[in-house]
Amino acid sequence: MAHLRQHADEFEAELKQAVSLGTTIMAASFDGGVVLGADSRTSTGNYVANRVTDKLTPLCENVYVCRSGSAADTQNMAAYVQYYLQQHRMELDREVSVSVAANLAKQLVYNNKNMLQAGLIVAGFDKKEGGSVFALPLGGTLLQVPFAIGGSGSAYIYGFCDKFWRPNMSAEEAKKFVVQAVSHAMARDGSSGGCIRTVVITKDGVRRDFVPGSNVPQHYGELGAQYATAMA
Amino acid sequence: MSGIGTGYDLSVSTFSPDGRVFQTEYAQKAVDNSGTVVGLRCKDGVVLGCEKTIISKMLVEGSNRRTYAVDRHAGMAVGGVAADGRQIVNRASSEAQQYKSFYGDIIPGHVLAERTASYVHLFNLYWYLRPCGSAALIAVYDRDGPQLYLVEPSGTGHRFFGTAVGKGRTAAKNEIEKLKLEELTCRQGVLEIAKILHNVHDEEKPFEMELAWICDESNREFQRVPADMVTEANTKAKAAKDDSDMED
Amino acid sequence: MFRNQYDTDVVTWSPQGRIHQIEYAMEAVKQGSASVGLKNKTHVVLATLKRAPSELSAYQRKVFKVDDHMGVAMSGLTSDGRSLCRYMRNECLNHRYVYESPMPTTRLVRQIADKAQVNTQRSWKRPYGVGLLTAGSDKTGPKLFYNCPSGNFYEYRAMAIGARSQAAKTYLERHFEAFDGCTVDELIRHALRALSASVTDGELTAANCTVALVGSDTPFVILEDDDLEPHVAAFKDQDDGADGGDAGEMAVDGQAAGAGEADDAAPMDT
Amino acid sequence: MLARPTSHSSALGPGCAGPSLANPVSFDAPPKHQAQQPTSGAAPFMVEPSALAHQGGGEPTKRTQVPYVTGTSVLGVTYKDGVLIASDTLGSYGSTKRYKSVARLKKVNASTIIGAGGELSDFQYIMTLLDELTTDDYCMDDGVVLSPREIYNYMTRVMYNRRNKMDPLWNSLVICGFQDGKPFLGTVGMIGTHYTDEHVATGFGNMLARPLFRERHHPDMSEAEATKLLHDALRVCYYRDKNSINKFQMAKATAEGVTISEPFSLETNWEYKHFRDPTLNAVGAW
Amino acid sequence: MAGFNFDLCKRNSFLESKGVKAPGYTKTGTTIAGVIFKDGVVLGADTRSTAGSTVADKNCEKIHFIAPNIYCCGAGTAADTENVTGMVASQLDLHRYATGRESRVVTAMTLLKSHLFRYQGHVSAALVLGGVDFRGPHLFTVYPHGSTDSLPYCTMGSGSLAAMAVFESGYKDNMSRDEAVSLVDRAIQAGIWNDLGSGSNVDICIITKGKVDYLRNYKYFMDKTYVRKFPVCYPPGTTTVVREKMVALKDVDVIEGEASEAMVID
Amino acid sequence: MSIFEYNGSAIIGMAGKECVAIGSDLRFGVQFQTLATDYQKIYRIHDKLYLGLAGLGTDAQTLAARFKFKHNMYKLREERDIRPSTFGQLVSSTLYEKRFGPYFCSPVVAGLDKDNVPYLCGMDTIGAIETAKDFMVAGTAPDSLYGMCESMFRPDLEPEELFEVLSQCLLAGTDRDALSGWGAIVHVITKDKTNSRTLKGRMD
Repeated sequence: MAHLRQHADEFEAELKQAVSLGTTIMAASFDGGVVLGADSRTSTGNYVANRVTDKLTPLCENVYVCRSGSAADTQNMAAYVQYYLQQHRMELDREVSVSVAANLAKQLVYNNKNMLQAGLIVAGFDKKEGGSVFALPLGGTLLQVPFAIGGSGSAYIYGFCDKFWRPNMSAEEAKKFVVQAVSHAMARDGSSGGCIRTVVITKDGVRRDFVPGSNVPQHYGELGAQYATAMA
Repeated sequence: MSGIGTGYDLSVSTFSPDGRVFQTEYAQKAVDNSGTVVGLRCKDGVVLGCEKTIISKMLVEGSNRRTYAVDRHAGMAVGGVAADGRQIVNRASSEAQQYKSFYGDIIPGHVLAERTASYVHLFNLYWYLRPCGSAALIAVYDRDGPQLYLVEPSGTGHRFFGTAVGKGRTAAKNEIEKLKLEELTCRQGVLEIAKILHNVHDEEKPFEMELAWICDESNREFQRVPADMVTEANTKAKAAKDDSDMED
Repeated sequence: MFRNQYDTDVVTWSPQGRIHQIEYAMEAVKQGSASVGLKNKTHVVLATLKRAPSELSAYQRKVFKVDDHMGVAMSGLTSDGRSLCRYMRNECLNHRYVYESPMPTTRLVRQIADKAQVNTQRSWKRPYGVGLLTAGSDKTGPKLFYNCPSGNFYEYRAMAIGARSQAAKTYLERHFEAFDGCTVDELIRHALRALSASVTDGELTAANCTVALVGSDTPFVILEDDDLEPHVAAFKDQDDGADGGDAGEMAVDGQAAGAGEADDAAPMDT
Repeated sequence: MLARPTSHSSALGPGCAGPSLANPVSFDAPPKHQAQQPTSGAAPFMVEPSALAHQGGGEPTKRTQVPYVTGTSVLGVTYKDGVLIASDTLGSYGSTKRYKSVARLKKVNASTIIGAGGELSDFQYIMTLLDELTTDDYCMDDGVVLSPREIYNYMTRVMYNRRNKMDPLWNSLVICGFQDGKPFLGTVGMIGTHYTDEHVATGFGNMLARPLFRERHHPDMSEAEATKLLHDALRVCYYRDKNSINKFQMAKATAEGVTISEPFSLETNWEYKHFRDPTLNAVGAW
Repeated sequence: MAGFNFDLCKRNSFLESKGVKAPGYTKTGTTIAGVIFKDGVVLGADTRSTAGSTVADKNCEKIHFIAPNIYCCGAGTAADTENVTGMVASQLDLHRYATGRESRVVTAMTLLKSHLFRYQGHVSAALVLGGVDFRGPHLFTVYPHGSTDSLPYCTMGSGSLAAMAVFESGYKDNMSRDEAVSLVDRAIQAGIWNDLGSGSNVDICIITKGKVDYLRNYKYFMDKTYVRKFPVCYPPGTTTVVREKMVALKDVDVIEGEASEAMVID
Repeated sequence: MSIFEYNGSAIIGMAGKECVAIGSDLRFGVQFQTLATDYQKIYRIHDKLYLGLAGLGTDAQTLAARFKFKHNMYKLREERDIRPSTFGQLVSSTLYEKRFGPYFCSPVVAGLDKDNVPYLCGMDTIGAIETAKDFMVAGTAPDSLYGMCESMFRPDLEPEELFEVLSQCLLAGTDRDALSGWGAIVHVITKDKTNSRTLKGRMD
């Protein structure tokens, strides 16, 4: 009895931990746009709080953000950036540039760096610059990069990305690159898992896509879908 | 209808029975009585020019500034009360800086004009303030190209291809209308403005021209027009005026 | 005295587009005893006449050091001037604290002008009743500025303000082109001669005037009484030695100028 | 004029932003940036600090931050006609070499360059401060621009001020330029410690490069000699500082103005006899 | 070596738990370095030892004898470097007696590292070991925890970075003896002038096949820069003496047999 | 508090020309309370060898007893007095034996060797020997003692002046240390006599 009680307490304690996005997120620019990708796992301690999370959040029509870190921090931050951008959109009366969206996010991260756990990647498309990706790691350094990876799973795929990213990919190639990279991270990082979500932003707009967990590319040591025992 | 003596023209927070705010109009008059300020939006940039009466020969050349940079990509020329104009300039440059630090991007022309206008407008709202006695011509070169705006003491702001304020505004505007601004380069614009200023200037007092521009040639940064160019424009304009006087 | 319904406060425009209160404030400058300023290639000299309100009192000080590289002379309401001067000193100290360098003259003068402008646009304030001649020397060279109650400021090669300043101004206008080549002593003599034209009663002595000097290698220094005596003596010698007519001529000029002062009554610069 | 940039609060001093105004168009004070208040009346984006205090409640929030994305040493030497400074272009994330093309040397104005090690977000913030200052100079257009020494002094104030707020900017800065016909070179630490010298180095460079500078530097070096010395020091730093990469930038300040080079790399030597087989003559050793 | 005695440990940790601080030990602070050159090895060391921030010894010796063909520079706790090198030296001595062969540098290195490893870094000696044996010149660094590296040039101690900077920018393969000595001298001086834990003089030890040149105070910088022209002289009686006790020493007369020296058993 | 500060001590050893001197303060206290002002911290090993033990009193007395024992054993074995340098090594190894649980004592050894060459050395608490040709200090105020000695010491002092210099250094040095002082004793060893003098010091 006491034994069971202890288990229950431990589980309670686990639930009380902040919900955090131990994560793999990434974004890559290509010829004519950007593609963002993320896994879908949210955990509290060892417990998977959500296995189909959407970590790709729109900031405005043409800019998305990949979120990693504390779910609460990043969600609220994204909401504020959305709000500021709407305000900005009104004043500006035209499409918002990706750099402005990224800079607003940066202000929030930088000015509250001691209070927030938020590693972001801001990516989007605007007519002047085309597709752009901004890395916004913990601390609030804002850097424009051709591609960015983030979250706990990213440590496992630096090599993969350094090798396979190249400039001027087509949208399809870029998307494939992102899915492959995220799947490799999911294969080794316990905090990343579930499905892979992608967002492609080009001059023609935003296209979302979803790779269900059962279709995620399998890697060394795993059994592919063809070996799966059917559900009863 | 004149407001003088009616008592309806003593405060900016008072309407006259026919719906006018005389204090605002009187402030406009301060602009109308002052040196002419001309702005042209040419195909590759914007040129601003001011006529400055030289009140003393001991004044250092270029003193008593009328054109000011507000940011690297924006500047203004103020007509009317110079001291009031400087406050507008200061506010505009604060706005530019604030925008940059918040959005991480340069302030677009229309936003700068709008924010400047709302600042100027503020002085038309309270009994304890008076409207600014100056008008601001704003020149901006941003990703939408060169733009020219005019903000008046009432707080209204409009975008222009070419405009003028001050004593010689009517004549100046007539001259501007004759120009083909879409084809004019800023280099040519400098000369045209010089001619206009010489034409509208009342001969009696000596005057100094203050010219500033923002164009491809100035690296899209708001700058005073180089001195040698001003001298050249001055000479040419003077010659042109003498010619036309001869014709008359 | 002229009076109308538009002249009682600073937030009312007259139908002609003028603000009488500011113009009246500028009149206050003319009530104060004269100050002159002039410069050559390296130095700026300020000179003022000072008055003693009574036989028993000391002379009112009108020249103040702001910092090693800057000082002001004032005509008009000295108390307004002193509060501006205190502000300037504070700004210079702040600048020195942050940058460890002297504050550029142009910047400070513009700041003062902006401060003065605010007083011309709030109903609960009045414009400063003082004209400031600021002499400064920084990395852009020697500078002389005039700050007007209207919030305008001008850079001059030579300037005179205050009571009967037109006489001094006339002298300066006649000679200022030669100042660049002057030595510092000559510059001081020019200042004294210009100032002497504005003396209302008696004559210029080391007791009733103050001279101040600042330059690239000269920290702002105020010369009074004993320190000034040699300069006054030298200027008198020279005047006596030269054509005695000069002084007389100036006196006439001064008289004539009294009327001419309307010229620069241009209310606010337009 | 803007007495000083709006990023400065007159109450808090240089480098510290004051409280923002609720009304974005007040007429007396210039607008303050930072958390622009939503005009809708919603609360601005801010975390209530007391919410983060320990459960006990008594402990005030510790504002000591830790650096996240960091740059390593910056080196600088003066020579006969100017000054050279150099750094690599790495932004490290812990010991991950995360961003390899970060320019850590920046031009401030026509005569000044600043280089930074430490937290790069703070360096970006410093650059916005300096950008405001130089834009202010530009707008004034009165021939007065900040000299390298003034910028250096300004930075010492900013850094010291922030550390007194217990909220330091986590950087070591090197500021160089050319002033009054002489090269200027100085460094400012994260708590406001500062000094000028004929050669400086921050972080690891202090231990690795400065011994070389002290041995080989003299003020009347030629540019070629100074470049050689700096290259040697950079190479040693690359060999011996784990958070460094072989991709550098070098900046130069002379009477002609300032320039920052394109990224370059240095030749390195891994071919000493004993490197190939260190235990050739000592079987059983490591 | 007999090993350590731990009798007082319990008492000392009790005292420490009461808030009493144990005194610090003399450290060598130190810059030590070595390079391999064409014919052998050059070792170098500074000569400052410190107790906290106080300079405890201005001219100590940090290059220790290990064997006639092997020397070892020590950094860390002075007592540890002294004893650990002394211990290995005596072990090698015995080994030479037993085998009749010249000691090998790897042997010294292995003895050192196994001893240090056994004490898990608590014996805090950081060493640069150099020597020449029948396989040629060898140079090793030995870390307090017992790891070793074999390198053509190496440095240790608080000044090691300064010294390494000199090596990294100045080392060449196949240097002559003079080049090597001057390089090591420069490296040690980099430590002396740049590192506060190192100071005073430069000791150099050159080991070549069959020959060792131990150049104690190869560079001597220790002279006082201040000289008192008139040193204070106290005439006898300056100090107030309360009590005085004089004991005259007498030579002992040996009445029978020989003086004690003769009794020593060799 | 450092354990050295529990009882307080100050010791200086100094070498002269064919002579050597060693002196200590006389205070024995427990922290800030003074219990005795005649506590000797210098132990005679034999006629020409003295050992000063600064640090924790209890350890000093234990060590003194052990060294006396060891020296007696040495004499029995070797039938001669131990040489100062040998004795230094003996002290060192005795201390190093307790490397990981040391005696809180730092010794100063002063003696005359063969041909009356002065021998002087000091150690930290685990026996790192530091031989000195000039002077050696130990105790709770090493910095001020070092400072005095650095400026007062001259080589080749004759016994009488050696005594004065050492005494002045000791008295002045302990004036700046609250935990030592209250009088001092100085032993001067020359080839034919030892002279022990008790000094008048400040008693505050």
